[in-house]
Amino acid sequence: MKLHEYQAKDLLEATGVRVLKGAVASDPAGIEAAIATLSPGGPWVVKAQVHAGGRGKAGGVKLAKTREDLREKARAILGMTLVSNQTGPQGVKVRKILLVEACDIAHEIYVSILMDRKEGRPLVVASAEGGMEIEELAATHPEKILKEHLDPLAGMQPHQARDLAYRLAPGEAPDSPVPAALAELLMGLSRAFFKYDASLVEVNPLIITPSKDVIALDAKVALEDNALFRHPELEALRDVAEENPKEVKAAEAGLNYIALDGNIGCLVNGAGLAMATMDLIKLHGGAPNNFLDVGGGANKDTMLAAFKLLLGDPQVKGILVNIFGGIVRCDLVAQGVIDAAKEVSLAVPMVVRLEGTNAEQGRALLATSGLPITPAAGFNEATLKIVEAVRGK
Amino acid sequence: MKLHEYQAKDLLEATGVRVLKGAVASDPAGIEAAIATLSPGGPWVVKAQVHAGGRGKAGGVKLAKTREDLREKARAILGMTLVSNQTGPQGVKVRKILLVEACDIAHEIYVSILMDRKEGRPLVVASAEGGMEIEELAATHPEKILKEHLDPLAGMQPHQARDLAYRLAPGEAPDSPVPAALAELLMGLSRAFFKYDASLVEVNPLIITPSKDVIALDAKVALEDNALFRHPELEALRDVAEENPKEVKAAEAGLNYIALDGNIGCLVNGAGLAMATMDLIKLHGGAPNNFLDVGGGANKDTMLAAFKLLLGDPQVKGILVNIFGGIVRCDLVAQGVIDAAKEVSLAVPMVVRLEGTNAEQGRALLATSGLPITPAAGFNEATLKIVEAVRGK
Amino acid sequence: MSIIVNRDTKVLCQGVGKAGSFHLKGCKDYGTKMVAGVQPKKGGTTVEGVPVFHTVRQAVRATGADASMIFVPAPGAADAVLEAADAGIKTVVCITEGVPVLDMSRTKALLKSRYPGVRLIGPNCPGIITPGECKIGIMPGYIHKKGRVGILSKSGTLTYEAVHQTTAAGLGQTTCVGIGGDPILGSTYLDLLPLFEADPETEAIVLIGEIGGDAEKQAAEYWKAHMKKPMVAFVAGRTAPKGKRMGHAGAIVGGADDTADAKLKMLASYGIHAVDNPSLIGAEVAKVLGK
Amino acid sequence: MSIIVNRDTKVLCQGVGKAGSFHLKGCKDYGTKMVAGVQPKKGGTTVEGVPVFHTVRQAVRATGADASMIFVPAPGAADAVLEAADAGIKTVVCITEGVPVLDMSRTKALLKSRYPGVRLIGPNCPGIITPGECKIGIMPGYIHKKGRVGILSKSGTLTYEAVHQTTAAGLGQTTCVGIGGDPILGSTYLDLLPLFEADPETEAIVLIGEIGGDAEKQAAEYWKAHMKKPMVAFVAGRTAPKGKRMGHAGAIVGGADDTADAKLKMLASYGIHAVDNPSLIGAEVAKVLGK
Repeated sequence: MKLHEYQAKDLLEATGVRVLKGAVASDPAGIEAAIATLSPGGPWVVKAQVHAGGRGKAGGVKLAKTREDLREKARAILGMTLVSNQTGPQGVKVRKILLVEACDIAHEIYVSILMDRKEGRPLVVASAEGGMEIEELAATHPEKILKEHLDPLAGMQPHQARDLAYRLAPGEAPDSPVPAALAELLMGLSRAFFKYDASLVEVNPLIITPSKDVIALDAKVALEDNALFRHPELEALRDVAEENPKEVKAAEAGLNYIALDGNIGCLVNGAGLAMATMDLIKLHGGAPNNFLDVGGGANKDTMLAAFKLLLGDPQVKGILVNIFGGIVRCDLVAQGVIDAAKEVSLAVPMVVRLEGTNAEQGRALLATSGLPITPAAGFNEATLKIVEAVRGK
Repeated sequence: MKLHEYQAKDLLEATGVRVLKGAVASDPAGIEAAIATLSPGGPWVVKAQVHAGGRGKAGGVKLAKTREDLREKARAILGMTLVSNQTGPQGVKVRKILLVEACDIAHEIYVSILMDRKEGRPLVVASAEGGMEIEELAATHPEKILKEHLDPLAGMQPHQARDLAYRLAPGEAPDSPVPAALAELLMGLSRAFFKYDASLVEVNPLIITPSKDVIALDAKVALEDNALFRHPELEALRDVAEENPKEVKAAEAGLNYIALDGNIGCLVNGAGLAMATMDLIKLHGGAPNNFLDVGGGANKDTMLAAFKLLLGDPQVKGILVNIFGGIVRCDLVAQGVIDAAKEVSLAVPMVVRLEGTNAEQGRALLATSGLPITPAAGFNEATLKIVEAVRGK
Repeated sequence: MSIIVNRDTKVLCQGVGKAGSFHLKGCKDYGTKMVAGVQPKKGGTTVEGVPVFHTVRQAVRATGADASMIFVPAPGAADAVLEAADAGIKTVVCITEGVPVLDMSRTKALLKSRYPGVRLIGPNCPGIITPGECKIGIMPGYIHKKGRVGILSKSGTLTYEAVHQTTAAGLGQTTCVGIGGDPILGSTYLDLLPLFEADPETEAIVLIGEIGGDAEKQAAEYWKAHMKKPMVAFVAGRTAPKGKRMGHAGAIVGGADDTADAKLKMLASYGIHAVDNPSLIGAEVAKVLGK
Repeated sequence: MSIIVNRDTKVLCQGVGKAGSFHLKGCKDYGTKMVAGVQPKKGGTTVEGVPVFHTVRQAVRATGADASMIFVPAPGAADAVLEAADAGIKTVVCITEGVPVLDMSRTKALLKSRYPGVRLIGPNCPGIITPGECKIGIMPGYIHKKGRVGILSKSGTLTYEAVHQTTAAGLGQTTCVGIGGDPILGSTYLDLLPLFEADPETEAIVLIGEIGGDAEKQAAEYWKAHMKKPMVAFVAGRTAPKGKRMGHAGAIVGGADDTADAKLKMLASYGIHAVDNPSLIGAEVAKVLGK
């Protein structure tokens, strides 16, 4: 679950990370209220609150030097359609903005904590050269990226924080307060990572001001969905407006669904088989409309919800059902397909491949259903048939 | 640092342990106020709040069935001198009492958590046969003692708590709420052990009531002195009235001192050498008055404080100073001895043994000081001389 | 021969709620020695003819179980793994999906430091099966056939495809292990490849990967350096967009090298038989084995 | 010969405040290769002619130090141990007293799981010395003499007694290790006895124990089972009352077997030369070695 910058800052502040919180606005009245809470002397920064990254280059972050300037820029950004390299060409609408006092910057640092799956331990990734995109830096100057693993039971140790701090702020005078403050901030990031079951905690830039303050100027936090049961209070931070509406709808129906750009709707059991089905469609020249794993509990209700989702999408020109019955019985799946297809009135070609437990019975049911369903014996044949059926549509 | 039962219960309650807190009183008015907070229907229990154990057999715990009975017993116990197998023959004065509602008991369990120094990990020691003294049970029925180590980084795991719970309450029906409640209570004890840096958390008895409630009926918590810096708020729980006044005085002067029964005052640097000096005194037929380690920073002030402490004790009939100068310079120690001896007027024989760094100079200083100090060249000789000097006194 | 489990493996099932007892029965019907169920508050009862205990320790003491199949819901799954390890179980198969990543990170650290002899498979996996001998998991037993191929996979139903295809090709399987689709797994390809290499009956290995992580690259490097048996591989997720989680918690495209295409190319470059059509896995193995 | 430290050991000192720099100088003056000091905010300065670094990693990179002497105050001492281990230091000697027991419990667990090759001595110990070669600690160097006896002790000044006595007896020492007086120690008798047994120049071992714990019993069992060299032992605390902590955090009489008398009897029963007079340690060793 992704969070907005202002939400992330709230969470980080609670674990001892120094942030500039500012004020959030989601409508013109909110802008006025927010401005009233800020210090009267500028400059200030207006920051679009969207889940997609790359908002700076996309015009979602602006500096304002006067109150009037601030008001204008806030109004301009709020409601704009922001198109960045992470939003796709359609962009995203800015529904919330953060107004915050600007800050003089002497030095910018990059820090993130995420899970290193290879080692099975959390990993701090950091660079003394913050502000820029870390992927770019990693590609061009890998030696400038610091990596430090954390023990999952013990968390970040003070010596790790100290060591990172001295490496991330190497030019400080011996008596500078910066390394100690930076180490404490890093400890706070680590506490946040563990406390909230985060999948990502990222601060870019983490800044040192000319007056030697150490501040998390931006903040990105993503929470692990699987651990949200431990943090029911964080569920309220979910902003469904930022998510794909089809995916939100699918999630409400308990479906594991990801929207894609193609025209072949896919309905598969199992994530790996679902991906392989999409891959095979593409291999045969088609384009999958979606990833959809109906899981091990495929029944009439799931089928119905899945069909409604796929058929409600004008992009879908054909549907491929690919079920390898293990626990799932194919005859029950077939019945689910038949019942659902009757209820939603099937207007596009549908290919169904059933394999595994009770596949014969399932195929027989479909064959005698009178529905315009094309059966397929194998995985390959099924994808070929559906690609053929939607070709030119 | 030992805590009283009522303090321990406050701490345990905060980590989710179910306790019966009752009300504390330290004077007659307090007794009335405490009674007013209790439920009107008895019975109740009056419990002496002293750091020494064995108070039940010593008459420090009484059941009262009527209000008048409660008042009488509270008044009788408050102020009494309680003599148990842990107080010594002089006993301890009861300065505080706890008044608490009595509870029907179906089953009594013993549980404690302490550090297993051999394994370097915390250890749960428990028995389904609580209420009695655990040392006795351990001696007579070792098979009835359960032991479960805890990982110091991960703490008690739920499965450990479940396993212990089923073993400690074996007779419960399958749907009984007791094992789950007991497991949760055990988790709470573990949280307390780690949260407060306890050296001991002990509940005896932990009870199951006829109505299947699981309650820590008594509670003992000792905190690790070395970790109190992490818990400044717990320092307020210290009850110096319960400690040996000489030891309190010594601690205030920064001395590492333990009062004993003999008549030879010992002043030594280093804990091991201090113990060995006491041992050697005893081996030669004498009786040490104290353990006193002046540590590596033995200087005039320490010496003065130490001499004052020893000479202020009418039991002390002679003093042995045994210093092995390593970091400590013997000439400085000798000067400290001389200065201190002059200030406090030495009225009992004193033997001084100096060895190690600058020992020659130190001995010379003492020899020319004019003070009635008997020098000794070796460890053995020194103890022989002081034992001889106090013999018959 | 086989790896990890065989006809002598004595299995208990942790979590005998609806799913747990259903699959306990499935494994038992397949012929697996299912000796116990474990669930607090159900001790003393029986499920599918198998005695149930409150704790794994009790179950192990009473039955001598040496493997466990875990269906405990996600919040308690990591604890169930540790309970099994602590009770002396040597092979722990965690079927549960949705286990928090930090739980697994901590559990792996504890397994490593306290229970180094324990092999955890999963979580979020279909389990492990040695055809005709022992099935611990949710896979449909009947598609398997005792034979010559070892199968190692991150995916569930896609594994069934590979099994189905190798059975249809008349090859059969020695042992099939679904290692699971989570970011942190109890056993990785690297942990299991040496076992297949050492197993005299395994003649070829099928490796089924996914986008996400670099486990496939590690496997390829290991294969190149230490293995002689041929390997056929497929990697799912060529069409997966960057940054989207494809069902499995671990199936998410990371950096530039982390696409399915890049992984397939990488595998091929090591000399592994990488197929881009998942319906041709069985045929490729048959070809490789000269059948 | 010697154990653990010798003339080639390169030592850094963590914590160069008043005590740290005083003893850094003491060790340097003794002839120890003191190569660095470590203290945040003091990097770039020098102490007693030795360069100081902010972190142990920096110090190790610059100087190649392979041992550390820790004077960091108790609240940060455990972290300092882990910092040294993490930076690749193999011998960590923690002089600091008053380290919380839970800190040590956690630190030992982390050392075992993450840094198994690291040897920690202490905390709350005088340190380790190989006479004439390397002194890491606070012991008075001049009382030591290169020789034939290995000394292993929970106590500080009592160790000096044993050293003094063996030096006076003309025996000298190979290496003397103060393992410390805390309940949880980085190295126990058991960890070090095998090193003395293997050291060709060590002819006899002096073991100085204390009330508290059963480390002496473990040592006796190990000695009986695995060692050929004679051992002379003393246990302090015969006069210690039950339940009172005698200066050292670990020196507290526990159960019935935990008195000094009981320990001395136990040691003697194993065939160890247990003396009840601490002034006769040197004489006993001389007798045992037939001198």
